[in-house]
Amino acid sequence: MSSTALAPAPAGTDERLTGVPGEPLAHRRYRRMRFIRRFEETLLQLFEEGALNGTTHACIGQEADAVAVTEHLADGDHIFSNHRCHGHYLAHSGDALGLMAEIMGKEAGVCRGMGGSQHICAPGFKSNGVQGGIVPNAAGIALANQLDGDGAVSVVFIGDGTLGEGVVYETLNMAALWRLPLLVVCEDNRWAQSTPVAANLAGDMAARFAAFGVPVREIDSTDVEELSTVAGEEVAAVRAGDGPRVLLIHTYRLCHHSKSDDERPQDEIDAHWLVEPLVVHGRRLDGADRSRIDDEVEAALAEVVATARALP
Amino acid sequence: MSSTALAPAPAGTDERLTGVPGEPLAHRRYRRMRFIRRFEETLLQLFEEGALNGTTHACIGQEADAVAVTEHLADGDHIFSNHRCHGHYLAHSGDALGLMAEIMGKEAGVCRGMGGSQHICAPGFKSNGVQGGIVPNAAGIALANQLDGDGAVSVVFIGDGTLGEGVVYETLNMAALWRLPLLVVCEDNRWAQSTPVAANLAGDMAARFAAFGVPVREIDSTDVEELSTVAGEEVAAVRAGDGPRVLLIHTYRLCHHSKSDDERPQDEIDAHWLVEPLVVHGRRLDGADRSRIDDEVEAALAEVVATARALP
Amino acid sequence: MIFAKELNDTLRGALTGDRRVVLLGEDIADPYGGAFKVTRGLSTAFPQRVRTTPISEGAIAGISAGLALAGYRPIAEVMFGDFLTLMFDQVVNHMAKYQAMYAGQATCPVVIRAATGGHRGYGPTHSQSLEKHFLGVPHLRVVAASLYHDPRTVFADFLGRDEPVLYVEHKLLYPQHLTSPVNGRVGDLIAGSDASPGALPTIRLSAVPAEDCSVSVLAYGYQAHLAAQVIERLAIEEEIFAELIVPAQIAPMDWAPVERSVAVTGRLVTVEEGADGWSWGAEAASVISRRLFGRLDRPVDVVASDATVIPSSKTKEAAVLVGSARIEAAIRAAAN
Amino acid sequence: MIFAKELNDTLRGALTGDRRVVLLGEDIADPYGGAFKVTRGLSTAFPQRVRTTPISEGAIAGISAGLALAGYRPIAEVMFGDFLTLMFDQVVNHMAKYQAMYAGQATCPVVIRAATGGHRGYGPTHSQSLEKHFLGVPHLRVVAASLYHDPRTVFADFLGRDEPVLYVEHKLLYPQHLTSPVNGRVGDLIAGSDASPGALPTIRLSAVPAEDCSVSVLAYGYQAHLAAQVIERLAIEEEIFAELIVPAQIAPMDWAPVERSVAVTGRLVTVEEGADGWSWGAEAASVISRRLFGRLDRPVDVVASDATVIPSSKTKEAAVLVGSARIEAAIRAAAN
Ligand SMILES: Cc1ncc(C[n+]2csc(CCOP(=O)(O)OP(=O)(O)O)c2C)c(N)n1
Ligand SMILES: Cc1ncc(C[n+]2csc(CCOP(=O)(O)OP(=O)(O)O)c2C)c(N)n1
Ligand SMILES: [Mg+2]
Ligand SMILES: [Mg+2]
Repeated sequence: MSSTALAPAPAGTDERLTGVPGEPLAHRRYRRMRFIRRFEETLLQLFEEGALNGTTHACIGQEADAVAVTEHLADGDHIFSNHRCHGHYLAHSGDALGLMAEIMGKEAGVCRGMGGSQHICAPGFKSNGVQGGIVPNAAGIALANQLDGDGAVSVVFIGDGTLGEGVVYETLNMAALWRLPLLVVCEDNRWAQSTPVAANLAGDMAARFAAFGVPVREIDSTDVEELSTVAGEEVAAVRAGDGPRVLLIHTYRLCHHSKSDDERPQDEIDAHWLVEPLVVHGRRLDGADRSRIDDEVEAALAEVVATARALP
Repeated sequence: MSSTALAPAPAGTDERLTGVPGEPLAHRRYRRMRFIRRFEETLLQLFEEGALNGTTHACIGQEADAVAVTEHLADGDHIFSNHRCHGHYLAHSGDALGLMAEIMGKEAGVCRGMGGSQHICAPGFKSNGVQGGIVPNAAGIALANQLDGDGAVSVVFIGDGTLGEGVVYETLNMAALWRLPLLVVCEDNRWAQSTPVAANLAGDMAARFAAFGVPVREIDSTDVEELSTVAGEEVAAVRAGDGPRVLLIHTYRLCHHSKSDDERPQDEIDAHWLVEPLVVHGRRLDGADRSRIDDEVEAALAEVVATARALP
Repeated sequence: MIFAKELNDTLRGALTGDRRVVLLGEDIADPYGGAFKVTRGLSTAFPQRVRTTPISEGAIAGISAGLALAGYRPIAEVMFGDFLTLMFDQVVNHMAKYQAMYAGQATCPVVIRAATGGHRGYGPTHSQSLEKHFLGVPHLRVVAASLYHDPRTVFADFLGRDEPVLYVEHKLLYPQHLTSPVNGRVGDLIAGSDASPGALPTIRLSAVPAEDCSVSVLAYGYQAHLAAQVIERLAIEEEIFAELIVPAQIAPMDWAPVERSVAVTGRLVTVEEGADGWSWGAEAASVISRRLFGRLDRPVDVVASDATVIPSSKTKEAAVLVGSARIEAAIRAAAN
Repeated sequence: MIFAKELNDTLRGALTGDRRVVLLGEDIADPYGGAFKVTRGLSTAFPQRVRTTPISEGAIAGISAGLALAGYRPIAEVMFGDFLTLMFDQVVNHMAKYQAMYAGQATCPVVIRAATGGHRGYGPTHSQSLEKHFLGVPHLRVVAASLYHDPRTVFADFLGRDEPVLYVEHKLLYPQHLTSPVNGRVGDLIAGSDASPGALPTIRLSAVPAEDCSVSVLAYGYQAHLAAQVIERLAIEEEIFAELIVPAQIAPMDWAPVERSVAVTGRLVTVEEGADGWSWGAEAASVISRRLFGRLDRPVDVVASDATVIPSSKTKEAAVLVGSARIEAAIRAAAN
């Protein structure tokens, strides 16, 4: 574990969501994933109630990626995320109220309601809803880190479908040529909106990165512990100045793409519910701890929703 | 050799440039390469004299690629070329007068003076001066071929530097997914304008194509015979309907990038003059044949220039 | 039928009637049938010619251009018009150039369909009306979907001609009903149709005969629909009579119907959802101020959205984008 | 010094004075120093901060945006302005959006330098003035190089503010000498300078005092240089007196100096090399026709190039692009 793994959550966040001081790491990880899961489910429910407008992309099933990667980031590092950014943001900042208020379009939202679900900005974090373009943006931040010589890393999250965008390859090339401290986390959740990987992607996913001189670490897992180990090694390697790297995580999205659009085979979805991150990691906790944490998260989130709703 | 290799040149072209009936294939190839070489040198001279305006990119040193690939193309096939398109066009059509008149801005030019040196159109041939964008255009033509089911192939010529453009990868992916009859001929002449491959390209050139599921045939040669054999196999494979392929030719540009810009090491250039296509293949002809062909090309080209100059 | 279904039917007709028609776009295949369901059922009926693509806007446009050069009639869908930016090079430097640059030896009749516009809280990168940046690209036609133009007529025009076209479909039109003029009327409004020969019709709508109108309003797409509602209300409630002019093709423009209307009213308000500044209406103001110099009662008023990012928040978004209130205020001011 | 060298010197000064300045672009490194030699010597002096790039316009823009978000001051060179098309997404959906979309929590002050314009026979894809498509992008400034604006002042402004900027440099300016006003004159012309507080100056040039001019001419870049020559000639040979207004920033525009000039002359001709239709001058015509409604002697005349592909052939190119002859004809017509 890197020393940052247990860094305290930013001030103003709720320990019931981000981690209670002194609790075992396994508890903390479960809590954070549970937090993200319930945040997303709550959002979807609020949408159904008509309490929210616009659209949203939940990361249900992918919570472990966010928690595992952000554990290894430190002050000065930067995350660039995409349309499916809530988990990344919450794992990074713990700021449930800021994000909820943002999605509700409130003035107290992280971007005062300007950005909404997919255009978030906070210290060390940004997201944008245009596929691909964030990758060179993250590389630019990595170039700034390199020029500053401060050992900071720039992390960008993309999906499998985003491998369709040419600018991703332009950037891999330049990042490799210039040995930029950039970590690309590719969350291959097997689908891009309605399109399965096989219809979107020819050749070999990992080979694509390697061909541009960017080493790839590939892992097929929803286990936050496994993922954290690998992510820690990748972040450390990037931080050491050896140039860009890719962490390619094969995972699965359990919810629909945005609000109600899902035409995937039900049995495929069902099978993945059996190995989703909370199930896999939850086994490591005893039942009482799990329910206690679940309850704490629930209570904290209920307060967040109530507070956010009451905001002007 | 495919049966098209000795297809007669289009009507209206000069046999002294494109091939005299009955002459051995080795003579014909020498003649065609000599034609392209002298056409380019003549152009550069005309520029120096101030007889031409605009700019031009000569393909001196790369003539064998054009001659080798076009030998295997038939009616219905299509070539898309780039800024350095004269050799491809002349090998394809033999139309020295049309191209010369075009570059001179005359009404009798292939595009009536609209396109100039890098924007050429004639049956089965097109070029455009924006790096990269011609690759999807050629893939679209390949898709048309596929839908027509006529066994025609679409060939696109790009340079090593153009591997910087993202749309190239977007297209490789789609061409591979859809198994389009597309042959990408990548002429790696080691430089892109003033930039050596090493400063432009990370990772491995051939691996880039393979990673997108596109088989690559790699050859480091300026020998038109060797190139023709390989090109013939690649065109045949594409024509057979097995999807896109890449012919990656490592070669060298002997002239400056456009008109007078060359800052490359002189010894590097000198070394390549020793193995340029005319030298390599010329050895196969006896001296008398060579001089005869040289003289015929010279005379024919002189007529072309005189005719073109006199055009309105 | 709602407009999305009319469009679907139009595309089905085009695929059926013309084997050169090919549809490309992200997530357009069944069962999904496109983000706005416009292509639903089509990939099942025409699996070879309706192809879902990777997320590669540049190559979608570029492959479409190649198909068109080879004699096909590609129709490419852009999931959100905001991503037309990624096609800009192919539009400007490839498809719009080929015919003239090759001295007429090739044509490149690509149709790009883009779902545009805001008012849905989709935020800064999924709500824009970026078509103004494509106006004045030489040899590119820009056409806007409207409830007054049957898409069958519009697509027949596209397929019958050789130029590339950008066709913008405001998202809020999809669930609306097509209301092409019938017997000289659209609902309670009098409807006229002007067309220069060979051009798509320009629809004129007014509550009273055109001669009795005191303001001309030029609008397209969803904003035309809003303007028609405002005009109807103002006629009934306030006896303010305006004539609405709705072109299908917004660039290049056939100015004649606009000029004829403004020659009568002396007042022109243009309405568009795109951001203010170098917008569609600016050219209208430039042209009409010139053509009717000295004959206008007041300056042309260009109504466009605030020149800023479109917020996600519903209230903030409404404050930035043109909507009925701004249209009404502009018409009232013009009628004074 | 010729303009290319003045620019080179400006960039060197920026790199020296501000460690946040980073230059990116294709073939900009020594010994080549850029296609137009503007960056010659700079990569030798600042190897870490002057980086030649692969041929990847999208990523060049995108990496620049990231640098800017991180507090740097990237200056990206586009070898030919024609390829700005490939940066369009990064400009519109990334750099111009970030500050407002993030509610001011970030800024993205990228400077994009692009070599634009024709008259050199480079043909359809290497001769365009595509800046009109970037006008009216919310939160993007577009600034044009001119011989009357010292690039040092212009870049000081860029580096002192937080917005992204597109800076267009017409190729034909590179070999010309900078002629910033000195003691109220540029050569034989009287020169004035107007600037709203904090804005880049707008230069006014005329052969006689502004009060005695009968036509206002609004132009930028190389066309402003041509217009100045025409105005000087017309003054001497024909006693036609026009006032030339040359802004540095062409979008958003400070219209005040234009309005002031036209309030005197009652006549405005705008001149630009870009293609006609939804061009820079259209917005000028729209705004000035509104602001000076009823006070113009004639309609605003928008002079722009033919809305077609720019031919390679020298004679054909000259027939398509605006040049001195068209400028002269327009000023004569306006003065009548
Ligand atoms: C440039 C661009 N094109 C299209 C879209 C529409 N879109 C949003 S998400 C998405 C699918 C993305 O798939 P993937 O990258 O696999 O991420 P996932 O949604 O699976 O997390 C698409 C096509 C977009 N946002 N940006
Ligand atoms: C999109 C685009 N960017 C930049 C250029 C300018 N340019 C013309 S040729 C060239 C170098 C191309 O190198 P390569 O692909 O290796 O081809 P070569 O010139 O070596 O044949 C460049 C940068 C261009 N034409 N198009
Ligand atoms: Mg995915
Ligand atoms: Mg090369």
